[in-house]
Amino acid sequence: MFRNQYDTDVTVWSPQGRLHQVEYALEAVKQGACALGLRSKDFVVLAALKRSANELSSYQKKIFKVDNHIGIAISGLTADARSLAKYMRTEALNHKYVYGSALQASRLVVDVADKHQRCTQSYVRRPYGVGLLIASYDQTGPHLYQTDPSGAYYEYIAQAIGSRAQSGKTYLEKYHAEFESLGQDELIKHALKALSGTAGDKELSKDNASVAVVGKDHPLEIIEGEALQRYLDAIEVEGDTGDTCLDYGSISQEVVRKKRHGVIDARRLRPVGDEPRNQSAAFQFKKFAALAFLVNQTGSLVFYYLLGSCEISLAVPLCNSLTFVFTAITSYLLGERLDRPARASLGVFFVLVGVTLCVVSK
Amino acid sequence: MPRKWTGLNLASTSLFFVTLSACLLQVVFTSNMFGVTVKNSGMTGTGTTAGPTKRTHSPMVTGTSVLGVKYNGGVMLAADTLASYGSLARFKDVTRLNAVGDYTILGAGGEFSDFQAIQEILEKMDQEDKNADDGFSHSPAELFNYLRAIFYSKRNKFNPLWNEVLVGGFKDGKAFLGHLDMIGTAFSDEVMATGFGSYLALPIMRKRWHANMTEGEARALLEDCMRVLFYRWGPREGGREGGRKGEGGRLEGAKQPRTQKVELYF
Amino acid sequence: MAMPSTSLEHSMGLKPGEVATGTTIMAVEFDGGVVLGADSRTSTGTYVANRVSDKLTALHHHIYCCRSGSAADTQALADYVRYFLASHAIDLGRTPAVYTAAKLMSTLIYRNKDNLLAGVIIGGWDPKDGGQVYTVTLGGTLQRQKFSIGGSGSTYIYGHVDEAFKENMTREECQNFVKKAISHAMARDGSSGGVIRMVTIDKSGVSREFIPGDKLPYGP
Amino acid sequence: MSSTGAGYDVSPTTFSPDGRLFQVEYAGKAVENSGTAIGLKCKDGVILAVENLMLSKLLVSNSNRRTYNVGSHISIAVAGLVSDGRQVVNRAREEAENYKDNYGSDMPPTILADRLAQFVHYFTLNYSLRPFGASVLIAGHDAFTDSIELNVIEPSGVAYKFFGAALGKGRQGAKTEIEKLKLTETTCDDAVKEMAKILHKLHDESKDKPFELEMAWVTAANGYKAQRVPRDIV
Repeated sequence: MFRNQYDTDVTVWSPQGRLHQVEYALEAVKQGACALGLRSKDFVVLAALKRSANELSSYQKKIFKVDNHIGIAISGLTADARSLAKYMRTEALNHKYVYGSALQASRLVVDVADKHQRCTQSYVRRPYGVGLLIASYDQTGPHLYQTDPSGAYYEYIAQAIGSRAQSGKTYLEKYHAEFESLGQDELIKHALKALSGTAGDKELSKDNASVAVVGKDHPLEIIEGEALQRYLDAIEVEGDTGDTCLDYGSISQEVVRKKRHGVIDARRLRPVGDEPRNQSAAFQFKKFAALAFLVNQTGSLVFYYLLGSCEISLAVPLCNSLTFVFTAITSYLLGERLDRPARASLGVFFVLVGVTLCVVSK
Repeated sequence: MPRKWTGLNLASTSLFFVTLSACLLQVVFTSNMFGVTVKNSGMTGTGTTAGPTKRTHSPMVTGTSVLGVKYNGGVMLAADTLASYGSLARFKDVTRLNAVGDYTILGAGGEFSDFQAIQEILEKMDQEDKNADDGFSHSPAELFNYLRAIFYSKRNKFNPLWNEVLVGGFKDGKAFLGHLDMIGTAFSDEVMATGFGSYLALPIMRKRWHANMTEGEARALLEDCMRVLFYRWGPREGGREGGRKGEGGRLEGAKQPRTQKVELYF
Repeated sequence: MAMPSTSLEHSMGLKPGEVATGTTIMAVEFDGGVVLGADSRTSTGTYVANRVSDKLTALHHHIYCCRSGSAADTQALADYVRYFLASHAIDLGRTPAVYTAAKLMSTLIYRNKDNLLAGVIIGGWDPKDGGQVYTVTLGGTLQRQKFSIGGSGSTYIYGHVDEAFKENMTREECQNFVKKAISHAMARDGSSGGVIRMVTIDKSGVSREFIPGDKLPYGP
Repeated sequence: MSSTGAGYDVSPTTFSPDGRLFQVEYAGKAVENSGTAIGLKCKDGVILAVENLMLSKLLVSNSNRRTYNVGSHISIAVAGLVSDGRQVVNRAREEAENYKDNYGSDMPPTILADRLAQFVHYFTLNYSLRPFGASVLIAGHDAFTDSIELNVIEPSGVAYKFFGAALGKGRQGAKTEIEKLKLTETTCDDAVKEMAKILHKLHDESKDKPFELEMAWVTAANGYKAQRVPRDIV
């Protein structure tokens, strides 16, 4: 009936020194819809996926306001989260009365974590079945904390919890280095992109997604419904910028896309002196994009020409290897920077040598 | 906020304090054994029956003036070192200015034991900040507001902290100066004074204060005010040579708060 | 003790029959130790209830206190502090600091100030800070002093002690200073009198001295 | 008797026929599985060092702490479940505050260890509670006797005094290394380096997650104030 004899009570240690009931409570967190958060030097953003019990019901709330400077996103048992949110609100309000200022999230988080822990050490209670992501902007800057039913807490640059959180974490880990300097709109877009990976077969929509942002001179704002639509539109056209395009077709798409959203993505271009990167950057971008487009199309032309003029056993390997060369040049023109430019150049060189050898030998 | 585990009481002693308080409340003493009566005329309690619990009391050991001034880049406080027992100069070398944490100086007139209790409360708060070790400690304004809440709740229980307090501080480039009385009234201003100082020194301070005061000007102003208090306030602490000890507290820039005994000669 | 209440009692705010230690007490630090002294009069109104009372009470091996105010209150307080110190010494496995005794006393008085009439001077010796004198006043103010005087008689001798006190006296100088000051207070204060009791505490331990009423340095 | 308790091991209030309290022993297992924590009492102070495993590269560095200040002169390091350890630390802070309120001076670390041991022990006595899955190292200074102390409290509620102690996964290796040091002659400045070396040596790069070194000390040089060892030294 039970998995083992040590897993029915919170207060029972297993021979391995584990607390099964607490681990099961952690499992409840993983069952909840995904919630994630990330921060820059000025802002913290929370995003969560909302579920509805059935088509006729509303979506379950996932983000709660605690105070003007603190918000939480939850995963797990919503009822548990609500009672914790109430506790946190009371603490924040009480602090405001006593000290006349906003409560430091670092102190609140420890209290909440201790509250979690105490439930794991008494027979009469059960652990909270909820994990919290706590976002705050207070006197020590932006913070993102995570608590879990065991009473542990951590401070993160970015983190995702809940079902399919791994997908969100992977995305956040990939981009976390660039979060530091981002503004709120960029952060929100990153949040939504990370969240879309956790939605599974569902599409992210203004109804099932929820976002909150708090930051410098920016009280907590929960963005839902219509207000969220423009961010969803923006990420739809952007797609996941994380994938590198390897075939000519997708490079063309990339070029078109970058043309459309030139201004937004100008940041990723090569720096153009010290000039402000608005109009001139857009102009520069157009120039490079046109060139890239041209180079790209040249590749296609070479492909067609070779197919027509050579044996297929020569044409295909040549084209395939040249793909990498054209891709490298095009992406360079588009402003993408490689981690190891020397290696890429060396690779391009070898490909060219190989191609030359092939051509010469035939 | 802190919660106790069931079945465990904290240090056994606290239990005894409570027990003792309970025992003592059974009997109401109203007698004064001292030949010299130094209590305020407000309470000449002669009640011989145990009526309702009396919570109000009169101050016994008291200090009076504390002066405070904001200047460009800091706050300066001054107080004498006397704690009186009625009109008796009972303790002549006490410290009525106290640094709390890294940003704040507290100065108080009124009942000295209550001042000592306040110091303990604030030290605890500062220790909690230090324990947390999260890069945050309370600002002078927060500390002031905290004291205000304590004063106000005590007075609502008719058991006030019998003090008039100045809180001076400097944090994140901002100077703070606040005044608090025993019924929980809280004010903030550029120059402030407690006790006799609010009659004698405040008008002088208001007249001479300006927005860009240097540290030297602030110090000169406080010294002049202390001089007036020395001449015109009766139970002042006076040395034989006409010199007197005072105390100055200063906060500037990001430096640590400092209080020091200073010798002033008039 | 059931005496008819007199107008004097009422004027002092005493309850009928209340026993008070209208008193002269003092404690003085000297080089390496501390001397405590007290008169021996306990009054009920104008009647001397006890003419040889002992107002110097041990709180621990090396810590004593001088009591003034209500005899009942100060005895109870001393009992509590002695009990706390004894249990604390067991916890510590060593002798407690003099300051600890003073702090316990001041906390008790401060927290119960509405119901107590007690002014206490605590004197003692500990290996860390040597001889120390702490004053705990009526409201519970705690203050360390080089010397302290208290009780109704003390007001008559402030001038004398301010003049005569020297820092770092020898043991004998200090004892003579205490004897002389208290005998002067006893001579002028109607609520002080009888004999002088004195306790000297230093590294070597505690010694008591008794000065009979006819052997005072300044006689009645 | 087998190493598992055959029914005698599901409650802290049940003795096994051969007089063991299995639940307490199991709680000890949680400590044994945690990151290594070591404490050394040197000539001029006490140092605590812990190995903090970084579970994710998204964690803010140095945010995930296992050493705590308790009052101005005591530092506590936790081995085992950090959230359990935090309860002990909270209690320690309450005790220290209370002691100062009552007796007017800083709490001697030995007394604190005693009180905490009582507290931890209480959780092994009651059916409705469970023993702590954490041990704590207490480093502190007693101003009255001018002595430094290193105490360890185990989930059973026993307190020991140590010259050098090691808890957690790497305790065996650490103990061997610590025994090589001449503690009564070593200064804190040197010991800090030794401890860092020990923890790095014990850490298995290939098997374990990356870790951060966290240290706290109570030394003569800083006036016996409990402090985190500055990052540049660590």
